[in-house]
Amino acid sequence: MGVDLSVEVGRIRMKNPVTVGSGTFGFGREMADFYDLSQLGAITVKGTSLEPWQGNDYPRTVETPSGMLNAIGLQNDGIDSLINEKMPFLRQYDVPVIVNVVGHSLEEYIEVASRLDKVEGIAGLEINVSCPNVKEGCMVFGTTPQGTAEVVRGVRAATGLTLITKLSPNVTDIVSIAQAAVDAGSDALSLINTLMGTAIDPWARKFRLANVTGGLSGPAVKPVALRMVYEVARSVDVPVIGMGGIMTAGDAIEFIVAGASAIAVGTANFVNPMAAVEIIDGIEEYLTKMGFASVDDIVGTVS
Amino acid sequence: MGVDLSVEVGRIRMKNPVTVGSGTFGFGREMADFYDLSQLGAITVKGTSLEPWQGNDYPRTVETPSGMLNAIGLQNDGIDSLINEKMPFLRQYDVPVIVNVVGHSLEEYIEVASRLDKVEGIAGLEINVSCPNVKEGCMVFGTTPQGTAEVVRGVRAATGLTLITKLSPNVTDIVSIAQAAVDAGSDALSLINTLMGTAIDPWARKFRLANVTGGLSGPAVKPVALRMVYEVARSVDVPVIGMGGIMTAGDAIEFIVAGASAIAVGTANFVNPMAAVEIIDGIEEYLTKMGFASVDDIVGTVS
Amino acid sequence: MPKIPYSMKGIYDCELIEQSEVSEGVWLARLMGPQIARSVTAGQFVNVQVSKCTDPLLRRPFSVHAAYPDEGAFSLLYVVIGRGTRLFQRICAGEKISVVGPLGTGFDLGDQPHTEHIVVAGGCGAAPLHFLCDALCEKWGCEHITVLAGGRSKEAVLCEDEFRSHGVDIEVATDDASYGYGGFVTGLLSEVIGQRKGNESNIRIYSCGPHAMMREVARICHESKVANCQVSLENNMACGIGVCTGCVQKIKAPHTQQGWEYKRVCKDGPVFNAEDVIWE
Amino acid sequence: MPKIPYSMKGIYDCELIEQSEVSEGVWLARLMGPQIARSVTAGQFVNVQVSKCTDPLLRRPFSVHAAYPDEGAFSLLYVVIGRGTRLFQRICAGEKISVVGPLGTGFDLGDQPHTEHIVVAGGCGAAPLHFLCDALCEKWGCEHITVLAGGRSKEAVLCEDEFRSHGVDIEVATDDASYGYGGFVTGLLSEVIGQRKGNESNIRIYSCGPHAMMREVARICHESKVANCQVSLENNMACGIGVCTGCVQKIKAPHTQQGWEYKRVCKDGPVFNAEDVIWE
Ligand SMILES: Cc1cc2nc3c(=O)[nH]c(=O)nc-3n(C[C@H](O)[C@H](O)[C@H](O)COP(=O)(O)OP(=O)(O)OC[C@H]3O[C@@H](n4cnc5c(N)ncnc54)[C@H](O)[C@@H]3O)c2cc1C
Ligand SMILES: Cc1cc2nc3c(=O)[nH]c(=O)nc-3n(C[C@H](O)[C@H](O)[C@H](O)COP(=O)(O)OP(=O)(O)OC[C@H]3O[C@@H](n4cnc5c(N)ncnc54)[C@H](O)[C@@H]3O)c2cc1C
Ligand SMILES: Cc1cc2nc3c(=O)[nH]c(=O)nc-3n(C[C@H](O)[C@H](O)[C@H](O)COP(=O)(O)O)c2cc1C
Ligand SMILES: Cc1cc2nc3c(=O)[nH]c(=O)nc-3n(C[C@H](O)[C@H](O)[C@H](O)COP(=O)(O)O)c2cc1C
Ligand code: FES
Ligand code: FES
Repeated sequence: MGVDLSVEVGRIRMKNPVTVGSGTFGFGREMADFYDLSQLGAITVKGTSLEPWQGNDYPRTVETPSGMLNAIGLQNDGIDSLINEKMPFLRQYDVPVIVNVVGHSLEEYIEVASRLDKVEGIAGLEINVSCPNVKEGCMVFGTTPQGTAEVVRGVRAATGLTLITKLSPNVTDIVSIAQAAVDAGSDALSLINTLMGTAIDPWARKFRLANVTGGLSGPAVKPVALRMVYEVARSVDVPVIGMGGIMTAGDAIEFIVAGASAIAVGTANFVNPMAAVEIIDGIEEYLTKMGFASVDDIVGTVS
Repeated sequence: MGVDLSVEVGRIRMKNPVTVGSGTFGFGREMADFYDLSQLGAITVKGTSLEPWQGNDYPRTVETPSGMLNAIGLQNDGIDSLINEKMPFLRQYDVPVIVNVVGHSLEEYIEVASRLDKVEGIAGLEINVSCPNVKEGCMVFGTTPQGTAEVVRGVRAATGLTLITKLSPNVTDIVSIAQAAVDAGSDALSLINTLMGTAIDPWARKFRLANVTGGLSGPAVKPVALRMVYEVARSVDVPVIGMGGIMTAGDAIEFIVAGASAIAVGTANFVNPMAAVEIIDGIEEYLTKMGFASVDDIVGTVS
Repeated sequence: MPKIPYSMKGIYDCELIEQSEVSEGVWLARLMGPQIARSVTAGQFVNVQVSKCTDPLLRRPFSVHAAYPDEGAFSLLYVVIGRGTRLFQRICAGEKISVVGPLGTGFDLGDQPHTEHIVVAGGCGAAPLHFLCDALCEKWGCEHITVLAGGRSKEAVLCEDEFRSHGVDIEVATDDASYGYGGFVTGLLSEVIGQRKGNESNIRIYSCGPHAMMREVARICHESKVANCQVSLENNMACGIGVCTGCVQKIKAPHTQQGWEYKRVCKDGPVFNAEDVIWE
Repeated sequence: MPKIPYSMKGIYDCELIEQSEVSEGVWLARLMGPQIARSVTAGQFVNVQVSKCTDPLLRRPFSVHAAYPDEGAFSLLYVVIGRGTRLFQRICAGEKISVVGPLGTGFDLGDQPHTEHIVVAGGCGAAPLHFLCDALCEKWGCEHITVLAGGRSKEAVLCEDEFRSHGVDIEVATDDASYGYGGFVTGLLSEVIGQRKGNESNIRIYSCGPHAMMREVARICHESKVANCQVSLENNMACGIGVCTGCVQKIKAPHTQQGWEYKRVCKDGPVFNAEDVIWE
């Protein structure tokens, strides 16, 4: 009778394996016009820093074949606004909130983490050491095992919340970085963040993004994301949240059987604001049709 | 009167900046049914090894959003067949031939290079240290500056031909690898090879490629390729051959203004066998319309 | 049927009921979408899926050109300029299209009777302003409205007949002087404001068109101290619903350190007070 | 008009002149393409661009179902199974499609008169075999040809009437026994060969259909020692023109160390001698 969609990521109990990609869902308010946010397995909010960040100059986005580049530069109102304005709104919903944490320095990561530690409604922190669009901090940490471990260790000491480390795909060996994050105390991993790319207007001979480079997301990156999720999931023994180009339930299943315990819907929210809930329904339908009792039954079963 | 399309890559004089991606053009014979191969700036033939390689099991290709994965595994008839059967055919055309060289070991690379050194019609060697689809050699070299330098140095000593090192995009810092290749004696660089990815059939829960992973190519990878070409071209002072998702003359111009002295048409040959010649015409048209006298006038002029 | 006052923002499969070329390369699409037709306000837009494949991936934003709440229909007026609009144009009447809307913050029609409303349209900026005239006429009566419509040439001036049939005053400017006032529509605007010397504080201006045009409109309004000037801006949009912060515009914000902040064109706009915009 | 003997392989913009559903989910497309129509041989295929966007990126291969050299037209018979064929189906008569062809190595019709030709079709494997029957009839006379056509049910047996109208003998097999022989078409084949005991060395067999069916056809042919058995294979194709080596099949090659080599289905095939194929 009915399939069990629930999964656990660290101590976060998700009623289904679907969350959203940080930065593709704001802080939930705008999406609440489209559906009841309690339907989601978890909500991962936009990257949040200690002070407000104004982000990069525009143009900030450009469409590419089956994908898009963004160079938002982590515009956000800072942690005070998160705590005082965004969280009260999100607490209206019965859904765990994961906060994506960014910083220019190790100290900033730690300070944000410790201030979020006891905020009601926050279930976990996603440490973003993989954003390609800011000059200092961030991806600089995420491209080496040492840098990643340093941030994770610092944040780990500052919070009891479930820690998820978000990995950059712009690396030679993602498995060694994943392993370093786990060894340093990460309860789970999420991947992939965007691939660094650019686009040029050939007639104007100008970059299409004010920031020159940006992060590639959407269906175009799915094969790369899926490969990395597969490699990482079989090498570490913590849950993996898979993302990168997921548009449909079929895409989500690909990530789950590749080893992801949960998945995130990112760019798809832009194309179809109902994507996440349609994917939840589609996963349930798939499990029912295929005669599986739960999501856990298929995690990592690809052959 | 008329624009100057010619470019130089090392000592290879190309009548226009368009060559083809190794492995997407065979050894030219099949393409000769579609147009006169002498129209091309150069022909880069399939990866060639000392002994014949049978390649990977099938399925070997799968379509992905705006791209494809391949895991051919460098099936080729070996160097003897290249010298005795393929080169006589190619010598009928007035076009420089670049041979893509692969090996399981440093010794194999060197042996292939030294045997090709004096073969008539061969203008250059493209050292493939970036193929993601064979277990030994190849990409193992290409993911570190040291490994790359080792192969380039070895091959450099064995041949007087123009050496082009083909770089892998599956790395954290492509510039350091590019620099190592140049320091070791590479006359030029070509990039990008394919991005490692995979695809799964969610219903069968099986990988779609017999080899599990494959190399992603096509328009999907263009933003990543363009970013890397830009980064590399501004950091090294040898010519760069840019490739990755080029389908149209507009795409080619993007690579050229990003810093590529020449470009290669790869996957586009599959979709439109006339792509390369249409792109040559399109580049000429662009230069004429924009009032530039030569290709060199626009190389690296993006701002 | 009365307009439904609350937002009916959603994602709808709308049947295309008309697709016609109103001028070279300019198309009018009419779609069935009762929720949108009955709740959209002037200056709001919709986000249209032009392809069912992943390339092109993103939706395309278009301002609503007219709403027919009784029929449950609305129309878009669009110029074919690239791949997305070309695909849009190929969709035939009878087919269904996925539309997200209504989106954004539209025009503020003011709350003072006896105000003079001047509407400044450039090229396909006419689309939202056509809807605006409908709304202004309904609220304040058409006699208080003047439309200034500009274009490169006579053919590029859109919706002239439609504006006229509303019963609003309309004056046309063409860059090539092929029709009406010879020169930019902003030149015409200066003249028109000049004619109303002393009455500027009673004038409200609404504008949509090329960026440079709106910047000039803003400058003129600022200098002549009209009561209010609103502009409808554009920017590359990824989501259109306010979640990606991709479509931002620098907007004055005295409370911040640098004096401005990035606001989202898709959510906080597309309509902004011209005085608040940092023009670049 | 005589067939042009040399290859006219190229890339052509072909007008679609007919697009009709011949059975549920099975479509017949007729295209104008004189160079293809006049040079294609039975068993060859064409590579069709179903989308003008980059998704789906690759062309789709379809066997030629009939050639009309006088008209300069050819037809394809295809089953709508995924995204590409769905897009193909939506292209309307009057539109132009980019087609690469003719491609591949087709059937060898033999050089001995008085041979018996048995054609074994499964599902949409009927497409190239329909063309083959045309060619066999022309070369050897229709009276020497027997078609065995299989399908899951009566509806899944394609081209039956067309085969009949050629004047060739046709027997039908359905898995669900709803029509004709009850069981797989390979069972029917065994029976038909059984009836010709002693005459096997005079029989040529041509087959196209699901992989498992062709493997069984090959096994039966091998055991009953028919003179010749050809099968038309499929594989994922990226280029269709022989340059990517993506579409390979293991083919016996006594001169190699391991006894086989990878041959390209698109260039060295799609038709192979069944005896040469390494069945897996
Ligand atoms: C709020 C808003 C309302 C609009 N209303 C109308 C309207 O009523 N009528 C009309 O003709 N056009 C309108 N536009 C512009 C319209 O969205 C673009 O013309 C359209 O997106 C071009 O798409 P394309 O694929 O044909 O062009 P391409 O140039 O191929 O598009 C490439 C990318 O650039 C984006 N883009 C291109 N031009 C613009 C632009 N001017 N503004 C924003 N993004 C752009 C596209 O969305 C796409 O992501 C509006 C734009 C915005 C932001
Ligand atoms: C030489 C040759 C001749 C063919 N002739 C015919 C014919 O006459 N009539 C007909 O109905 N079908 C024929 N096919 C099969 C036809 O090409 C596929 O049905 C079609 O490509 C499916 O595309 P899709 O996008 O609808 O399906 P999808 O499953 O969405 O396609 C996904 C990918 O898989 C490939 N693919 C899927 N099925 C096949 C298949 N069976 N063989 C090869 N590649 C496949 C597609 O080309 C595409 O790259 C032939 C195939 C080959 C290789
Ligand atoms: C506009 C945009 C903004 C993003 N902002 C963030 C962010 O703030 N923090 C983060 O970790 N990832 C961010 N990402 C990355 C996504 O969360 C996700 O990892 C990536 O887009 C791949 O998934 P997708 O292809 O489904 O979008 C952003 C992506 C996009 C497109
Ligand atoms: C089917 C296939 C086979 C390839 N074989 C080779 C090869 O033998 N040697 C090599 O260096 N690159 C090989 N490549 C990589 C291409 O040369 C090129 O670097 C890559 O595909 C990116 O360009 P594209 O997107 O234009 O195809 C191959 C690519 C494809 C798609
Ligand atoms: S387009 Fe995403 S916030 Fe405006
Ligand atoms: S499909 Fe490329 S060689 Fe056959």
